[in-house]
Amino acid sequence: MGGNTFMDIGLGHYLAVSAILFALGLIVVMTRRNAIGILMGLELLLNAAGINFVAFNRFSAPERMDGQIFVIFIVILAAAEAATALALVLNIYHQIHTANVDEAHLLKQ
Amino acid sequence: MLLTLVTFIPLIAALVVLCIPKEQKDIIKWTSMGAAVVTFIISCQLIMGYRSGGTDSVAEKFDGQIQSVIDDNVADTALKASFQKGVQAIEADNVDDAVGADRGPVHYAEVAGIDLKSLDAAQSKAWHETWELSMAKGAAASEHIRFVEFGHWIDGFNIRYFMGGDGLSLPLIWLTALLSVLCLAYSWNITKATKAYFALFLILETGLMGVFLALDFFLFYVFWEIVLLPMYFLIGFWGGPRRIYASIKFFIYTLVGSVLMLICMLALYFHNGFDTFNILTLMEAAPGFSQTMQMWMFFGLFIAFAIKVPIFPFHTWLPDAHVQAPTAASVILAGVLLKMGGYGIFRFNLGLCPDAMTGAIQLPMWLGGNFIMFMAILGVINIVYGALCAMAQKDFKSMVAYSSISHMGYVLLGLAAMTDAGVQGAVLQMFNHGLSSAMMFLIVGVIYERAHHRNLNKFGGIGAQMPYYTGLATIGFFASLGLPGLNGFISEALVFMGAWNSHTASPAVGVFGLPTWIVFLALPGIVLTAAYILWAVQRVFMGPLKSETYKTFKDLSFREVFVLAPLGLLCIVFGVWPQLILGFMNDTLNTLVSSVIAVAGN
Amino acid sequence: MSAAGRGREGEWALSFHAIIFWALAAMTIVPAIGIVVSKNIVHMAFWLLGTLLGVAGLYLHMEADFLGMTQVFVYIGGINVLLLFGIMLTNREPLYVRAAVKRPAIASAVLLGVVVAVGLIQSFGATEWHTVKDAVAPGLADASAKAVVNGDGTAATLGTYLLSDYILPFEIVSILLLVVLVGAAYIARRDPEGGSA
Amino acid sequence: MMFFALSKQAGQIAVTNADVQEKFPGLVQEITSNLGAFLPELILAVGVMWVIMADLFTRRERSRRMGFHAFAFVAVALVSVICHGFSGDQELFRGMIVDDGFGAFFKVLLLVGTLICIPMVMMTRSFDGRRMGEFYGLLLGSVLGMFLMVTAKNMIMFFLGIEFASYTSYLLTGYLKGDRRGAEGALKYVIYGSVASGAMAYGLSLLYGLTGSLDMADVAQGLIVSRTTDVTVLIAGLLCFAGFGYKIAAFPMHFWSPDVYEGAPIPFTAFLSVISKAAGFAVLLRFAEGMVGTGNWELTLSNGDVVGVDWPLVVGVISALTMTVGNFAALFQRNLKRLLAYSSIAHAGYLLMGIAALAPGAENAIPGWQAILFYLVAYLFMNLGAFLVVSIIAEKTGRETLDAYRGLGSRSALLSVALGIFLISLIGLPPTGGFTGKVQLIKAVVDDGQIWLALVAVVNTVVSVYYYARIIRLMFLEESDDTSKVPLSAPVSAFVVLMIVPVLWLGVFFGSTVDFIRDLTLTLG
Repeated sequence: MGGNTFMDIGLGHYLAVSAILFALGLIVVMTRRNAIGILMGLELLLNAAGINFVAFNRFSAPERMDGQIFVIFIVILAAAEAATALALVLNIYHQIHTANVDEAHLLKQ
Repeated sequence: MLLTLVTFIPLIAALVVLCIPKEQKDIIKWTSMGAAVVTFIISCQLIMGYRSGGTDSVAEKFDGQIQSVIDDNVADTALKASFQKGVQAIEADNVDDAVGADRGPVHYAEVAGIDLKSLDAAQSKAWHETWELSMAKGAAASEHIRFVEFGHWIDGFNIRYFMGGDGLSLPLIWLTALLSVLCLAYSWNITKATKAYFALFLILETGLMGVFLALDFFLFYVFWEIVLLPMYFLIGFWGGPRRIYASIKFFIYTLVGSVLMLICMLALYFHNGFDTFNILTLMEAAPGFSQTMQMWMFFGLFIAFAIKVPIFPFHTWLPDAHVQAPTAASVILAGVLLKMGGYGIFRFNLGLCPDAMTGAIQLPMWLGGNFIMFMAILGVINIVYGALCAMAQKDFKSMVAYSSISHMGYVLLGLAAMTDAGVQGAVLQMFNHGLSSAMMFLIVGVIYERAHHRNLNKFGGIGAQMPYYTGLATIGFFASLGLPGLNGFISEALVFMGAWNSHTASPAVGVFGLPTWIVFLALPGIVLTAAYILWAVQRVFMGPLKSETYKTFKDLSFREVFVLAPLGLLCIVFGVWPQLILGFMNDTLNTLVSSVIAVAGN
Repeated sequence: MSAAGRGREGEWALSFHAIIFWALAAMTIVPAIGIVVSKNIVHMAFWLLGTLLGVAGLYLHMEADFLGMTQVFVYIGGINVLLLFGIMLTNREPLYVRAAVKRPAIASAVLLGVVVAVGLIQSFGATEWHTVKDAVAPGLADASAKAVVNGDGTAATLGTYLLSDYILPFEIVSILLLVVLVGAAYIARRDPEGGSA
Repeated sequence: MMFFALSKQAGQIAVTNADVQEKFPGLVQEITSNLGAFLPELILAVGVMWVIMADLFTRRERSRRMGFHAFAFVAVALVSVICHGFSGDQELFRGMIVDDGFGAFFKVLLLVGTLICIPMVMMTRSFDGRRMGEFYGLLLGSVLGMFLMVTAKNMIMFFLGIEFASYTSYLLTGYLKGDRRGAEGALKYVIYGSVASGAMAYGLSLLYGLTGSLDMADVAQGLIVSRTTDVTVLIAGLLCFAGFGYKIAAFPMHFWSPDVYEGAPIPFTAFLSVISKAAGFAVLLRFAEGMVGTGNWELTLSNGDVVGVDWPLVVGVISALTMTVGNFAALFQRNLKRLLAYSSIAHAGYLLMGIAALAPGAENAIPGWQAILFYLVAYLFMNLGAFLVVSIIAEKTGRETLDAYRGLGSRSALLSVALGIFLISLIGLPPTGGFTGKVQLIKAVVDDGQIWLALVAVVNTVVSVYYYARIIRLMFLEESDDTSKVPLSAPVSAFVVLMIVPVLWLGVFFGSTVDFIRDLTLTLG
């Protein structure tokens, strides 16, 4: 293969995308104070992991489809997680009318 | 069986006491007293039995144990013979005082031609136990350990129920039993939570007995920690106004020491793959420990025990604890708890770090250059600093507390001398201090109960008002001062003789000898002690009555005489006839010293 | 079909393949940056939509067609909509995401993000992965490529996996969904016993 | 093209049983035969559905009776685990989970803990008048998830088990809907927990890429064989640790636990601090052992260079930080629940020492994981015992602050002595299980040559004395204005006594437990 980084799309490229996505997810998680905003950052993290799994499945271990199976479970679990988190967000919203994590400061005293 | 009884009778009594309804105060007190008296009687029996008992019976006990271990686990006759061969090899080395060589189980397996890998689990456990017991047997014979009790406890970690008494521990056992009886008698008028008080006191006694008798390091540690909690509660609940601060300080200081000890214990367990907590076995193997190992071991154990003794600069918990503790707790604290530290230094630092005790391990100059100097300097600081502090106190009880610090310095100095006289003096000093300091604290307690203050400057003229009290108190004070004819004199004199001779006696056998100037540095301690004690006697007993209220003071009650008189009597008896107790300890201590010297000779 | 382009007219297929990848990568990352910089939470949700679509495209690009569709249906149709519901239910005030953290904190987060991204890419580049295949040519061992080439799609193969090797997680996840949804419904329900009790 | 393929497959998406049978002959029989070893999980799964369904047919006032149902299911599951025994050594469901002594041990631990927590829930008045079907459904579901955690062999099962246990825990934390602290704790828990699991998913993906497999045995093998560069292995390990560390509340993933512990209902706080933590340690142990192979911490290259990450040091540092942070934070707490939360962070730190000493240096030494298992048993009883007393006091006085304990010694001898024993055990003093457990952990690190870590643990123990002893001091040494006796019913007293017995038993006769743990089989990933 040639050494053309722009043309020879391989594992490294997908990993780079996932790494950037992961980093962006981390930034969102760290800068947002709104619970739903943080959840969005989380979705970025999970998608980064998903890209990794599929890319590794295709380039590193293509004999089986383990990586893709993992992604299916990640997606299902993400759905359950979103449902859980939203239920708890609604729960707190009923009481103090905010979804901002830092305004829920009763515990910090 | 005697040792188990002497240790656990108080605990059982404590459990019984807990089951008695708390309104039945008399029953509680008499049950506790009964248990303490029984314990004391058994401890007397131990003392008498020790002098008449032969060494052979212990050897037979070990032999029987070894035989049964082999018989139970090894069926194959050839293997059995190899085991026996191993036992013989170990014993031969024990008699020869072979040192330095590898004395681990693996080495002897090679000697006896046992292939450790071919043994099954039970057999290799049996071999380990055989090795452990054979090694212990050597130490038990030479240290004159008697009344050995051996049982299995946690086999997974080779933790045994292993108890025994020797010339070092049995006097302290007797002292503990005696002081327990006296303290319980003194505590007769405790009204606050009587049941809990007596139960805790009995648990404390069990812990103390166990500490002095345990020959398994793990067992020792467990008892050591058991002592901690009852004392914490005794100070914290029944103490003076600042009791909570004092009790927490006592608790935390002591715990720091004991966790350090825990690490040393575990390190010892793993050293060379010995995998044993048996103190005697470790003592037999100790000459083979590397110097680095011994150095760290010495530091760790020394700090652990130094906190308990207490040795400068770890002493600050003691005045607080003493001043706040109720009188009986002070008595036990000064009389016995401090001796736990001294006992630990003798049993572990001396027994397990022989190279440190010969001065062979180099230390930085600011630490004295070697461990002997290190200990001697700390001892001198204790003696002089403790005496100076005592002199500065206005509070009667804190004066006595600081005098304890001063007196325990002699123990360290005597040990550092590493001569027969010095070491005997040191142990005797522990015993004597147990008597005299107990007496002093009781004396303070008696006057405090009447005057409700302890300010030395406010007393005066008590002598005429309370003649019996004054008479007994004077004995205690003078014993503490070291007046010839009373017990304190003998031990201090022995310590000084030992330290003085150290530079001539020790180098001949390869042990570092103390320079004479150390003795000169310590001598002011005697003068200072005389000064603060005489000054205190003068301020309390002489002169005119300082307050009208003192006129109402009654002389000693029968109960107080019962508590103080035996102590006074013993101070005189051991002052006149020190051989009574010295003859008892000589063999053990001389062997301890000579076994260390044997290392130096190698 | 990009994989089929191997060998025949390699140049063209290669560049086509690459162009699609770069387009999808941009489609993934640019909206993700949008999420980071956006001040309005509704905007964030729509930016997220873009990222999710981009990831779905990347899945398809890697011949994971079933996953791509799952991503579209579940993530975009389900989770993202759920998040929007959440936003609508909990934001009566203007829909701004307060940047409650102080500016230095944001700066350090961004800095950390850059460090993480660069560090990850660096170390990934230096890593010897399991058995790295040719970029463009997965070869016949590739289960999913095979499925796609045969015209079956990956769904059937994945289904077989789920009902054989992965039957346990497959069954467990159904219990999980049951329990979690029942619990979530309980928590979210505003009934007399909860609320202002 | 792809889209063509997709449209075509729409018609074929159904996979029939016959298809499976054809492609995997004997699969049905294989899976059926595995069900025997899977019985406890099945019982729990049935229990989950039973309590939810049965609650629908129960009047609200009687809903608390669901506790008996849940208790019965857990008890039956416990019996079935014990009947199955601890000598299993096989893979189940095509390598998804394993059936081994290690797993069975943890199952027993989890079930016993749950058996203790359920009566605590039933004693708690703040649950009165609520629907409890969902609560017990979530609780049993959480235990089921932890079962999968402790037996997982495939990374999918790791992930699924952790997520299952986590989601149910989030919901249970916020179960008291009217309680604002609970709602906030739950929100923090779910938000940061999800982030941690997202990071873990990323870490797992890297492991998959490094080794090409999801099976832990292959992963372990692959890491040793492929000798990959250190940095990615380190990154993968740390990311996975983010997930596990969150579960066990290890530094720096501990920040959630005080808020969550304080916000959750007390019985569930107890559940989280002990049972959830135990499951987390099971995963961490399996993962740590699996990831590096048995004791193979360093990878030796063919030219003799030793490369690799010094995992013992990494874990050791985390352990030291965790215990230090937990202890120092606990010093300043006035709410006992919060104090116990911080102290449980510290205990996670002590337990991590065992992970740092996983590869023992000397012969005959107990490996770190055995020390961890023992400590977890002791910790189960002492911490649940402490929470039991806290819960009783909170029920009787309505307070969780330290003030409620002033003079307790004279108000209830049993409760104060019991709490005293639990606290002494938590400090690690003989003759209690906490002491023997801590000795084993310290022994493991000393044996491994990490004396510094042992010293840190020792210093921490001393620090912890200060705040534990403060409670003891308040109870016994100080007097309160309120001298009314705390009334205790006979069953509650018996319950408290029942918790003291194992704590003391483990302190004096711990040999049999140690031997039992030593004989456990660990089918490694």
